[in-house]
Amino acid sequence: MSGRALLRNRVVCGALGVATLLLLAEAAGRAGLFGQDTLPLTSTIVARTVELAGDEEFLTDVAATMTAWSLGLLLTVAVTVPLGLLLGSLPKVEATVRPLIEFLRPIPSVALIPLAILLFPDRLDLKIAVIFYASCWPILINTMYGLRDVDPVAKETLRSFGFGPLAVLWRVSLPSTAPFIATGVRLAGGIALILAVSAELLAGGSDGIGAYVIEASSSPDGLEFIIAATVWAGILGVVTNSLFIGAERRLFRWHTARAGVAA
Amino acid sequence: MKSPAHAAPRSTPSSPGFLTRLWPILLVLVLWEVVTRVAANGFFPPPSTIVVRMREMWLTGPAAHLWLSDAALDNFPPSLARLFTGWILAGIVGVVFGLLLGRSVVLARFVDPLVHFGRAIPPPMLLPLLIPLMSIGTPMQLTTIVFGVVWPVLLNTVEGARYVDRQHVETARVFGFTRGQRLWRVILPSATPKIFAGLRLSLSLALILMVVSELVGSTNGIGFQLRESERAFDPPGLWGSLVVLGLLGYVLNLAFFTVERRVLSWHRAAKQTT
Amino acid sequence: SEKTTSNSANGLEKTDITIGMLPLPEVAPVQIAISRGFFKAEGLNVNYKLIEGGAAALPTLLSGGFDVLHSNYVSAFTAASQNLADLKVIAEATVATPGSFVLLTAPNSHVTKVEDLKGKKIGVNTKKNVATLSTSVTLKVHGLDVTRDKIDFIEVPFPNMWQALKSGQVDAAFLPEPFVSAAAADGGVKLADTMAGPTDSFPIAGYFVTSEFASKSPKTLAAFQRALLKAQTIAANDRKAVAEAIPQYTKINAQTAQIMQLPGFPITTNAVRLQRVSDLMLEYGYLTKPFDVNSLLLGGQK
Amino acid sequence: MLEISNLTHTYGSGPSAHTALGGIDLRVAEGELVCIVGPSGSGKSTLLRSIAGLLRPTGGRITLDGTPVAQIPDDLAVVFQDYSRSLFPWMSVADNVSLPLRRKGQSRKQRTRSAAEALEQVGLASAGSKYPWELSGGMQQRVSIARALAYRPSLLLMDEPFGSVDAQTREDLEDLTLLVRGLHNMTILLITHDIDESVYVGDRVVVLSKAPARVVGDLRVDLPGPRDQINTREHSDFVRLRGEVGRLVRGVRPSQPSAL
Amino acid sequence: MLEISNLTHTYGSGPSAHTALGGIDLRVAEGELVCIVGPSGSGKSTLLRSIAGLLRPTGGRITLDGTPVAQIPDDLAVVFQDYSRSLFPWMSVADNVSLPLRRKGQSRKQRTRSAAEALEQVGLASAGSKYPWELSGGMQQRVSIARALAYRPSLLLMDEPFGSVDAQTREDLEDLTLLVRGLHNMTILLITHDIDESVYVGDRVVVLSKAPARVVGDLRVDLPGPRDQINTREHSDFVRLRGEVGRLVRGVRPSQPSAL
Ligand SMILES: Nc1ncnc2c1ncn2[C@@H]1O[C@H](COP(=O)(O)OP(=O)(O)OP(=O)(O)O)[C@@H](O)[C@H]1O
Ligand SMILES: Nc1ncnc2c1ncn2[C@@H]1O[C@H](COP(=O)(O)OP(=O)(O)OP(=O)(O)O)[C@@H](O)[C@H]1O
Ligand SMILES: [Mg+2]
Ligand SMILES: [Mg+2]
Repeated sequence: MSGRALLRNRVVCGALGVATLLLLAEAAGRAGLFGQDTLPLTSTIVARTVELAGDEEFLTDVAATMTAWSLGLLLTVAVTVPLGLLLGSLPKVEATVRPLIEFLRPIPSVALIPLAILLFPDRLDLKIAVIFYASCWPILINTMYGLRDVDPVAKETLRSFGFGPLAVLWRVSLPSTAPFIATGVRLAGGIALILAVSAELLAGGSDGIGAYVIEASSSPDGLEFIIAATVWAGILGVVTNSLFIGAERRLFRWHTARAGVAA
Repeated sequence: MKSPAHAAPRSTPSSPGFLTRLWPILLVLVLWEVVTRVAANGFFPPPSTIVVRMREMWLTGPAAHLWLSDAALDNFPPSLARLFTGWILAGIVGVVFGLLLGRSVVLARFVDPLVHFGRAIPPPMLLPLLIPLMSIGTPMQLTTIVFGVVWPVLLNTVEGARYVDRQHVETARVFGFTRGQRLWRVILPSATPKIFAGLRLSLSLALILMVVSELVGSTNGIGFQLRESERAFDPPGLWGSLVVLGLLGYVLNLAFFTVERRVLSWHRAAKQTT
Repeated sequence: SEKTTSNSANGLEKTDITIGMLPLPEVAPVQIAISRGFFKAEGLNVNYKLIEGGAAALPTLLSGGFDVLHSNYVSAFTAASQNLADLKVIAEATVATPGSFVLLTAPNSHVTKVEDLKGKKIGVNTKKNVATLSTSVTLKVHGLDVTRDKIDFIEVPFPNMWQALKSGQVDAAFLPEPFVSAAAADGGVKLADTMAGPTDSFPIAGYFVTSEFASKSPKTLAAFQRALLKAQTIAANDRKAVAEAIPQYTKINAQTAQIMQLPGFPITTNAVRLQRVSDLMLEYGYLTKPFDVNSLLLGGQK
Repeated sequence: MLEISNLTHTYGSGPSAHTALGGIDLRVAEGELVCIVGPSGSGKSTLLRSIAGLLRPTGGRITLDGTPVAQIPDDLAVVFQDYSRSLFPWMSVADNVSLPLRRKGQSRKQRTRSAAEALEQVGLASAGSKYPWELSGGMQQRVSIARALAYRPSLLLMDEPFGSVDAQTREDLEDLTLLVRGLHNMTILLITHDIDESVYVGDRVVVLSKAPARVVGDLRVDLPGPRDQINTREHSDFVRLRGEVGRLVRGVRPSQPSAL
Repeated sequence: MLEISNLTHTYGSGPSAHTALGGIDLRVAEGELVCIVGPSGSGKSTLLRSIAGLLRPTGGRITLDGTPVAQIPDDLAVVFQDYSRSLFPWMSVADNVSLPLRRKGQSRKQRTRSAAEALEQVGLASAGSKYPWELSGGMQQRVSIARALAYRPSLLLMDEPFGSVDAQTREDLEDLTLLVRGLHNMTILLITHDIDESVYVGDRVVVLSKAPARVVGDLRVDLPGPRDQINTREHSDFVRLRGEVGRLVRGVRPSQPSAL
């Protein structure tokens, strides 16, 4: 492969980026830049991270977290996208419920977890509930903002052919907003992962990466394991994100083609 | 960016329509009161109890302090300072890097995995990394906030900067706009609607992260108080903090909304169908 | 834990029991009882779930997610005294032994005696629990008062505490075993044993159920208590058994488990001892009115 | 029958207000093809959008077959001046054309056939599977014409529909419009800047003044027989009418008595 | 001096590939105004975009004053066919026109004046403070012409620049283009569908074939003196040339020897 071809390969480039960061962190660690040698060396963490990949107990935990993640995100998308479309296309309704939305949005889901436990004794339900609560906002907001961006001429075209508001919504507003909704879903995906782990961590008594961290925190040398588990949370984030990106690229070719992507 | 003077907002927060729009909140309050009274669960106190507790906690001070109690004066200002500093920092970082990544495909290829890696790390789990790197207190809290809220701005800015109408980009190139002009005059304005969506999301997130950052290793703040109420098994106090967060979020969003309407008035008018 | 077989062999109301517990050495008897089949022998199928803190896990007990909860007394008494939770203590988990909960400083700290802590920051894992209470007591013994002398408690998770100490972000830290041994091995300096004087042999944590559970499933409860007591007795007398059990439910390695200072495993539930906790809580403002621990005891007044 | 009386429209309010329509009166009989010409920025598109119900005019009345136009009239098609933005980039060209036919209750097969036919008529037989952004400007314009014609509306509004195609194609499209109109008895309003075209295609030519627009001329085009690009354009009446329209547009003869 | 030799361009690849340019050869001298006519979808805009450096053609060479065009040439202005999307909706019309002038190192005052002057020249003196979306189609098109003319580029590319304005305005804009060209010695390539216009405005008319586009005609327009809408158009040479271009476009006389 020539240098140019290498530059065009996202995987190679991404790996190079990660490797650079790791090397820098290792060097900084060895040089003692991270204060009183309190932080495990990058190489130690990498070793732990690799070790975890073969740890059956941990893999079960990952599976538990990802189950909650996918169910939670699915529910969020299924409920929020239609809701966002509704609110975005009915300004009066939106104005009515906006105070409520704006009031609920900043209430930290982390603080709600102890209360949510009382309502959702089952851990999976609990995780799905807090995921929903936290990750519906990016989808909702992006859907509503995206709807405002729809070309009015496109909407008028369909209206003039006698299509009703619903058809316009379905055939023009939704497809033309879709790329932006997808960004919202991608954001929500990250948040959902965070909430799944946080719920496991704070509510305890569960399976998942968060539960693994609780166990690791029982030991003075648990820190390495905690960081390694955190790294895995990040890796899962990268993997899920690239799945989303792949899907978006396939679905929204028209979007890329019409835009002047990078000068 | 200039905003057209004649495209004034249709209804400002002070217009009478604003008050009438608050009825859903009243409705919810009444429902809440009824349901909690019927359920009679100590963890879910009725709003009336919460209000009394809130008064007791925060509004028992002297008139000279606007009746704010010491607890309020000790906890609210530092929280707000953290919130705004964190949000503004995150906004700047998000927009700057978003524009960079949005316009440079090669750079984006290198950094993408790192960005999404960072995005997936739960901010509470950052702690073990942050404690040795910086001192507990404001620097760590700011880092937590910035780290937690930068992503919506970053991702939306990338999106907005990457997908600028081809015709606009080509026009700018043909007329020999300098890099700076292209960025400042074309890409940024055309991305603003999306950037604003990101900023709006991150404003509420900043409030949340402010709380998260105050849960551990802090000595004051709304999150600190929330944690204290939680530890002391004081549900009305806990709910009081939640209500304050909600109110704060509501007010902040209102202010943000007003600014946004001004900045984006071109957008609204240009995309209006009659 | 949903499955209830009311007509099983021993007439147990419920055979599947879930216990929520912290991954601490003091719950080793639960692991012992499971490994050695004590619960099985009583017809019980016991599962444990690890929790992060007693306060945060209490709602799960109340909502039925757990049948039994391992919690520190300070948190449980606070909740019970406010009528937020109707609880019963079914067994004591641990009482403090000398050296198991220690105030620690970094190697070259300016703080060399407790008196130096005036205006300083002390790291604890959770506020308003046994850590802050016993530290306050210790401070008072040395003539300091938390409020008057502007001493701040700061929440830092145990695994991060040593980092926080070394980087000077807290001036002293409240640490339990095995964190004390690990820190000491790395040069940590013991400032004071928090479990001395007024807090000598201080009860730390117990096993709780809801009153509702206690009244509905008395036989199950009795069976559980019998099995646990058996394990508790072994733990109290056989250090090796405990050291073997610990690595099975924590990330503490076998080596550490063998050398660490073990907590005390009481085999009776002592109301007088528990009332001491309640009284100290009142004295230090954790409770607003006196709280009688008898209401928490099985068969005690409600 | 389309009746417009004293239609006025003002954009905005206050000092920046702009009156686009200054009182338009117009009657269009069923099956008639009326061409509208007038200076750029006079208010032609505004008029069209009012008739289409896309814009609520600030004054006056529009009735269609006796009922006032408040909503978008049924069985209407519009070719927008901004054709490129009126095509949906996420659909193929064929889908763009066949989408409105769903409203006509046509089966999928019928729709595909109608779309293919219409695309062929505008000379885009092979472009059906492409996306709008893969087409040239003129091709996009033709797609939007094909979409409107395939729909066979009873009222067709066209805003400079042939502005981006070459002379030859333009003539073909003019003839196509006449043909389809004849077959399906549509009422057509066509805005154009080409005076020859307005006379060639129209049954009537309506000339609007500068903003605020008023009708300054309304000429009946009485050309014989089926129109034909070569013979009609050489007809003496054609030459006369075209001169007349030209003079009206140029404002050589300002507001005529026929205006009101 | 602009030289294009054997320029080819194919969109896409594989079975759906489409060859738009099939080997174009063209030379344009400095200060010349060349009109390009050709059927819709032939590849005119593709050619223009290649010259502007916005598109990397798949084959052939374009040189400007001897140096190959790889980047966007300096001192270039383009009037895009899709004018409405080439104006920035977040800026007032005056700002849209004056923004490119920053590059010319003009002071703010100068820029404001140049923009106002150019807007006046295209008949939009009073529209400066409006936003593009408040203008009619023809007005938007004129804004984009004003922007290009105010810029005074040495190379000006115009893609159907007068397609959306009325006959009168169109003539005015044609004359304006000729005037500005004369004053500032620009080289202009102008794509048009109006054959009369191509002959009236151009020093040369280049006719392209259907896709894949080739040059099928290249006529020098030798009309006397300063051109004038009435006299020039009545000149016998004008009538002859216009007929000739017309025949070429209609393909009556297929590929001429002059083609290569
Ligand atoms: N982005 C693209 N992808 C694929 N094909 C394209 C693309 N752009 C143009 N084409 C094709 O290239 C051919 C020439 O297009 P071009 O826009 O150059 O035509 P044109 O001569 O400008 O036509 P018009 O007069 O209609 O504007 C057309 O057949 C068109 O379908
Ligand atoms: N959304 C709007 N807001 C404000 N003014 C507008 C708006 N749309 C159109 N106008 C104004 O109304 C007048 C008429 O516009 P219209 O689009 O109807 O003209 P037109 O006759 O179609 O012109 P053209 O032939 O150039 O398309 C113009 O002066 C224009 O500036
Ligand atoms: Mg118009
Ligand atoms: Mg073109």
